[in-house]
Amino acid sequence: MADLEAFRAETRAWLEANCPPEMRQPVQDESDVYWGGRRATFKNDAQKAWFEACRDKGYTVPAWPKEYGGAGLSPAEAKVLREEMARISARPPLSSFGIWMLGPALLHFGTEGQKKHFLNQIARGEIRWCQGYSEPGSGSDLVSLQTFGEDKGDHWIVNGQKIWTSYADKADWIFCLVRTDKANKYQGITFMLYDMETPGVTTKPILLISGNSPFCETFFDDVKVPKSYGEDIPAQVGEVNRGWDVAKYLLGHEREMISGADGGARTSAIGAAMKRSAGELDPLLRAELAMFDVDALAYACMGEKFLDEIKVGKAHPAQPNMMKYAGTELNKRRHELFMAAGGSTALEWDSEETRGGARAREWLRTKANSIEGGTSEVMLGVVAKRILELPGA
Amino acid sequence: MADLEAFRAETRAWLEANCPPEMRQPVQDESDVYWGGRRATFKNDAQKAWFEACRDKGYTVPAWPKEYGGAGLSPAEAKVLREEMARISARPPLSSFGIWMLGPALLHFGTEGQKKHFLNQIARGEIRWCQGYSEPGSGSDLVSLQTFGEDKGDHWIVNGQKIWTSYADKADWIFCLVRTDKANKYQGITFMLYDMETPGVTTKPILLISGNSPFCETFFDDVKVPKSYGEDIPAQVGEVNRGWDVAKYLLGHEREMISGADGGARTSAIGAAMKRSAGELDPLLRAELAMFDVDALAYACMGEKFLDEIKVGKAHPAQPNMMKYAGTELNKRRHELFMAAGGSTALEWDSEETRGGARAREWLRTKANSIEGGTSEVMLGVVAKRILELPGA
Amino acid sequence: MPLYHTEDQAMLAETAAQFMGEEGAIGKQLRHWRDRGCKDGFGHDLWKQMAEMGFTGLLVPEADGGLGMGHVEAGIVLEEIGRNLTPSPFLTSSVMAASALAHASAEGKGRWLPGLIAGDSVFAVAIDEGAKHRPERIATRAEKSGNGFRLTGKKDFVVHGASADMIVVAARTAGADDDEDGVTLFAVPKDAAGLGHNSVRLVDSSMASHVTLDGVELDGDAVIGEVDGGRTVLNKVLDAGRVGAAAEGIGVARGSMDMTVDYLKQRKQFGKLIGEFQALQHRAAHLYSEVEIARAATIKAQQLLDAGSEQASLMASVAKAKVGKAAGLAVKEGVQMHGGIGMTDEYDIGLYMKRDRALAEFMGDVYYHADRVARLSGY
Amino acid sequence: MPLYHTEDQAMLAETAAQFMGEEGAIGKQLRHWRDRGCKDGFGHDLWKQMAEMGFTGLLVPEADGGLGMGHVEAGIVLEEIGRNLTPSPFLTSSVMAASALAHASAEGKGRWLPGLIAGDSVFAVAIDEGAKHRPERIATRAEKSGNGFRLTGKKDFVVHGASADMIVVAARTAGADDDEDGVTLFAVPKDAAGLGHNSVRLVDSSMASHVTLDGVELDGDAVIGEVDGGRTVLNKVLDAGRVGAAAEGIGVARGSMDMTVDYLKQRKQFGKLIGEFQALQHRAAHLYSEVEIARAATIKAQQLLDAGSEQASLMASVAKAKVGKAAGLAVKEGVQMHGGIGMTDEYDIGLYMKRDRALAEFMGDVYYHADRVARLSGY
Repeated sequence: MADLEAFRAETRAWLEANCPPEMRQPVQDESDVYWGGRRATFKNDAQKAWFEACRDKGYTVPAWPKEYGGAGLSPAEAKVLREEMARISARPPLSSFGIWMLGPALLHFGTEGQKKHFLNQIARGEIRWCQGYSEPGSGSDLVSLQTFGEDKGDHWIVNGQKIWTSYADKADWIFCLVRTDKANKYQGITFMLYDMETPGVTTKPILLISGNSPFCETFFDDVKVPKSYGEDIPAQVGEVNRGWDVAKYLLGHEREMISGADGGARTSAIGAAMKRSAGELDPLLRAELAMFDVDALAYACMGEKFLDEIKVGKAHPAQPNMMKYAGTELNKRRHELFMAAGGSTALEWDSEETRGGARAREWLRTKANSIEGGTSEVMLGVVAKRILELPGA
Repeated sequence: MADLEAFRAETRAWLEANCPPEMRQPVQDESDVYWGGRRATFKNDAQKAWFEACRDKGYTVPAWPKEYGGAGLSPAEAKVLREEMARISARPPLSSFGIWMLGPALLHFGTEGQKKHFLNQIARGEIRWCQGYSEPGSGSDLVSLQTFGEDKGDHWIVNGQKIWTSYADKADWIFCLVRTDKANKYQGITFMLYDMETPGVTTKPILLISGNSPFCETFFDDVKVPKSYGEDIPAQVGEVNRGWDVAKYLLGHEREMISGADGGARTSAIGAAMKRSAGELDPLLRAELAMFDVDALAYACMGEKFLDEIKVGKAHPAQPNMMKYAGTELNKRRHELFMAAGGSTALEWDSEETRGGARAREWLRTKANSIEGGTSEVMLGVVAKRILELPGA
Repeated sequence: MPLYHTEDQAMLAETAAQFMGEEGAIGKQLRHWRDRGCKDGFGHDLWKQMAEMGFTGLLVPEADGGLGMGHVEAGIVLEEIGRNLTPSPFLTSSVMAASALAHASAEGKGRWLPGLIAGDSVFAVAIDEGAKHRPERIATRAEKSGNGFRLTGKKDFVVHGASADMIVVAARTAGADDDEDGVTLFAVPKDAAGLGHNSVRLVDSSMASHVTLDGVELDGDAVIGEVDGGRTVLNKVLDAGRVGAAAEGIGVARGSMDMTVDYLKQRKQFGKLIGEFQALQHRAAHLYSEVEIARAATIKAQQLLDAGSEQASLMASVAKAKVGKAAGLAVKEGVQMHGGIGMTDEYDIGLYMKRDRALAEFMGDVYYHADRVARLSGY
Repeated sequence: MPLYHTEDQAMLAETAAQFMGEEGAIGKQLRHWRDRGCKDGFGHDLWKQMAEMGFTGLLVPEADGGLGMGHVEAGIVLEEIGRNLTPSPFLTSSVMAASALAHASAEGKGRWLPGLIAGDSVFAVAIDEGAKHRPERIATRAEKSGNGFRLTGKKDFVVHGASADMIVVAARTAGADDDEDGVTLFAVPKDAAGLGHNSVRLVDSSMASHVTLDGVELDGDAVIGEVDGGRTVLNKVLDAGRVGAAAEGIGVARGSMDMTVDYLKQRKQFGKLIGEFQALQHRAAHLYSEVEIARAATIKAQQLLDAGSEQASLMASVAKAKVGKAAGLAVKEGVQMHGGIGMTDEYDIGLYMKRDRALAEFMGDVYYHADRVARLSGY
């Protein structure tokens, strides 16, 4: 405990010295987020300085081992760092699917060579990754994916199409689920890593109802993927044909993330904020806000309990599915209420007063919460089967 | 129109002369309801006089043809009679599953001999009927029923067990679904009529959570059912082995009845009544009442539309299923709100102030609404399949 | 009156369905004007065509050159508008402004109705002040000035405001902001000095104005109905607008539901049509039930309005609230059941969600109207 | 503090589960006493056994002869009480009255605590006046009278009132009915002259009293806490009662859910186990989610109470409201999914519905507490 307090003091001093004042404000829009990668540019000097300080300290991925580019912090230390960063509203120095998704997979399934090579690249923000999972015909039924990698000895030739590849048009490399055995549904998928500049890879942004387009369609036309990138650096994570295990592992991570269980910040009633911004509330809107706040404050407790239990291995392995279901449904409801409280002003789509219709666009964006990373229907099915142990499909 | 007004005047005069003042008050409890039958007794002279006047006028079943014991009224005239009875709060002279269930089946499927014989008995309140449909293993999946009637030439020998036979312990005869062909699921059921005093028939009341026991288990142990009760009076309605058609037809009737679409009276907001009885309402209870009243007032419109459409054959044949679903779910919610508005007083189970816990018992009773006559789940399935034409089971 | 359409009404429904399905189709109208960033948010050609169909003057009495039909008929047109998300000034002009102009002087009618009937003019209604619908409170002032009045104030959510040739404005000629009495309706022409617009595009690509009335001078004959007694006419305009918005909302709900049910019959996952999954079947059936009930309430409200019943205003709120619930459910289930593609701009289902949101807010949302049902019922 | 049970707490849970599952089982207690028309609605033998287990004095400080545990531990016992529908005076005596007596004088503690700890005495709490829980308003009067006070008024929904050796009564010693200040708590012994009971059986077979205080004369040492300053203690009693009722409600919810999920695995219809039907699977999974969330909120509220946090009272209302929703859903789904047999008295699932109804009402229902969450949050 004394050590932790010393660490806290040290961290506070380091942040004081290294986090520029401009980086101590909430993110306003996409341009405030630094994603790294080959084509990355910094918005301003402060963003650059903050990123580089963190990178050099291992604080882009504080809990990863030092040899992979992290700071090797213990869970308790990492928590202190998070708290101290939250205290001064410090922005994340680097956002990346490499950190959130590929990293955990490599830490769990990767070879030593892969970890050294790829994790350091991720930690240093050198390579921006995207995820190639869904296909037009394979949404909830992900395992039915058709993108095929033909075995050509020392390489595969990959053909097919992915959809919902976030920022594929901005990414350098992809981690991609590719069928390598057509005879075997679950054990015929390989989790491959390859460069998006490989000939035959093309991307096309998807315009969403919110007016934004963070997602792409990605096409593979005779893409040549080498089987190895050097000694002990195979091109696939886990074994060939066992990529489904990796994907399932990562879906668990993704569900935790999307559930907002780690948010922590959402622990105060929204009704009060709505009243401040909307003036007097209609009595029935007030009632709906109150009912929502009961659910939201209770869910915040559940999030805390879930994280506490995960830490000590007490959570049911399928609990993230429950959290994802409940958290995303709640978030959709929250934004319905924001819209109701905002009235006709909230309907504005591109006026300056509404920062370009921010509230409406965010409302529409939340509708994807219960679809991406496993639909609510899939989550409920998993809970029914794995937790309640109900029979049948 | 002039004829109708003449009929109204005539009806009003007749009611004035024949409906005793005691019969012009809402039914307070079961003892106020006259069910007829061999063992029937009247609660008082007024009940007897009112029943006999109606019976002699054909007003126990006003819309049935005169030769079957009715008054042969046209739909418009029957409506006038209903309105005039409602105007003075006249009680129904006779309540009977014969009128509500068996009668419509006989009118549709019966032979001339059956109609003359059984409908007149029903209209005159001579025989009290009960319904033998469900079995312990066959609830929603009614067609899987096992009670078997072995063909013995001029009679069947029936063995098996029924459940949820309303008032079986008080009934004289039963209309009963009996399997007569084990090889044929749908076309192996016969809709039989027989006397509850036949040797081998026993009944046992089922105590409900409301504390009442209107239902029985009914057992058949080598019950001998003759195939005919006289010339043109077969013991079954419809053809042998085609009883499922009759049952389906009747289920439609039952669903209309349970849906409350014919209620008509429930067209005013319950919130106002709750405020009168409960004093000031908590703001959130008021909100729930308002949301309920929106749904209930809208449903009353739907009930009106449904009946209008039925009259001219415009309603989808599966629409009663939708009405039954929506109406019963609404009624359960209504009673939840009655309980909430009533607070701790509504919890009382046998105090005098609460007329023996009437509100709580009625609340519990409504929980069966969405089970009896086809569960909500079955109703939704029928709507999905027959109206929305969704694929699969 | 039975709660289904007469033969004449059924024929009108068929005509309206065909017209909106062809001329008012999403690709032809909504997407067309949206993708061009059209400043009106709708096409004047279609409005003219709607006049040729006789829709524009549907509620105008025959004596005034219209068809003399009722709210049931207007609702039939609106349901098809909703189903096709057809952008047009029908609701604000042919339903709401027409309901106001029924109380105008002969001179006012003569000035405005021919343009409405011909589809040459567009009308808007300015009631709301602030982001939420609270017509019980009118703060915009109209002070006597010479022969006429001088209007000062701000109005919000004036749909089609900047495109309108005339705006019906509710202002206060007497009393305090919250008074029932003292309200007067004015016909404010587009070229009135002091009339300003901040026109904004809404989520559904329709255009609405924040209107400023900066000492707008009007003649006495701009008054619609009685001076200080405008609340009666205003309530009729509100009821007409609410029931009209409910009818359009039913069209949105049914369009969304039909598209979704079709999708359930086409999309395969896990080796089955997703419409075979029982959980989705039950949800679709529940949705059907809600939409049918909301539609019954809407038709009932139309009939009561046409009959001049005392119950009409209560039922208008029931219908608006119930449609708010049912259509909201229809678009939410629609997007969710479409899965990922439901989130893309390329598919139409998201457009239903956007239109529903704007319609739900217009003339009072489900919370406002459920509360009003309670107040009118005495609790 | 992590939001799961410590090892000690897990052991207590196991003990409590075993004890209630055996000694407190539905057949052995609830049905037994109900079918006999027992005037207490619970068994004194079991209460004595609970004392032997150490449950009765669980919240009483060690210095006063109790175990000095907290609301988390009390909640553990209550959850098992709820799961087994065990009738007992634990909530009113060991949780609520004990919370009040913590503020009693040494004399008061000496008089009442030994009987509580030994399971020899039963306690009740009289707060509500009228059919709904509105403790902000206390009209029962306590007037100075000699050395002591004279109480006049009526109290309702006093659970176990007629069985109680002492009733904690909230009365007004100053101010108007709706005043925050001026409330005083009194320990009213069962034999006090002027104390009357109209004891009624409730839907869940528990007994509650309409209590009349007809000039009940009490000594000054009957006061618990400060004269006129009783609101602070009352609020603690309320918070303890609400969080306790929430914990018991979670037990009811989980008991009902487990029984229902078991049934889904046994009952066949249409040639399948009904638990194979996807619509029921999704509803069961949703129910699980709601119950888990409600349980997390309840444990959080217990921890905050034990920590003396300022947030405890808000979270008590969150927990009570959320459990009200979740347990209400659990029993409704339970009865519906059981189908016809769920309606019979023979099956236990209906008993869960009845107990839930009474618990939902006790110490404020979901509407009261959601409203309180809004008020405490400033809207």
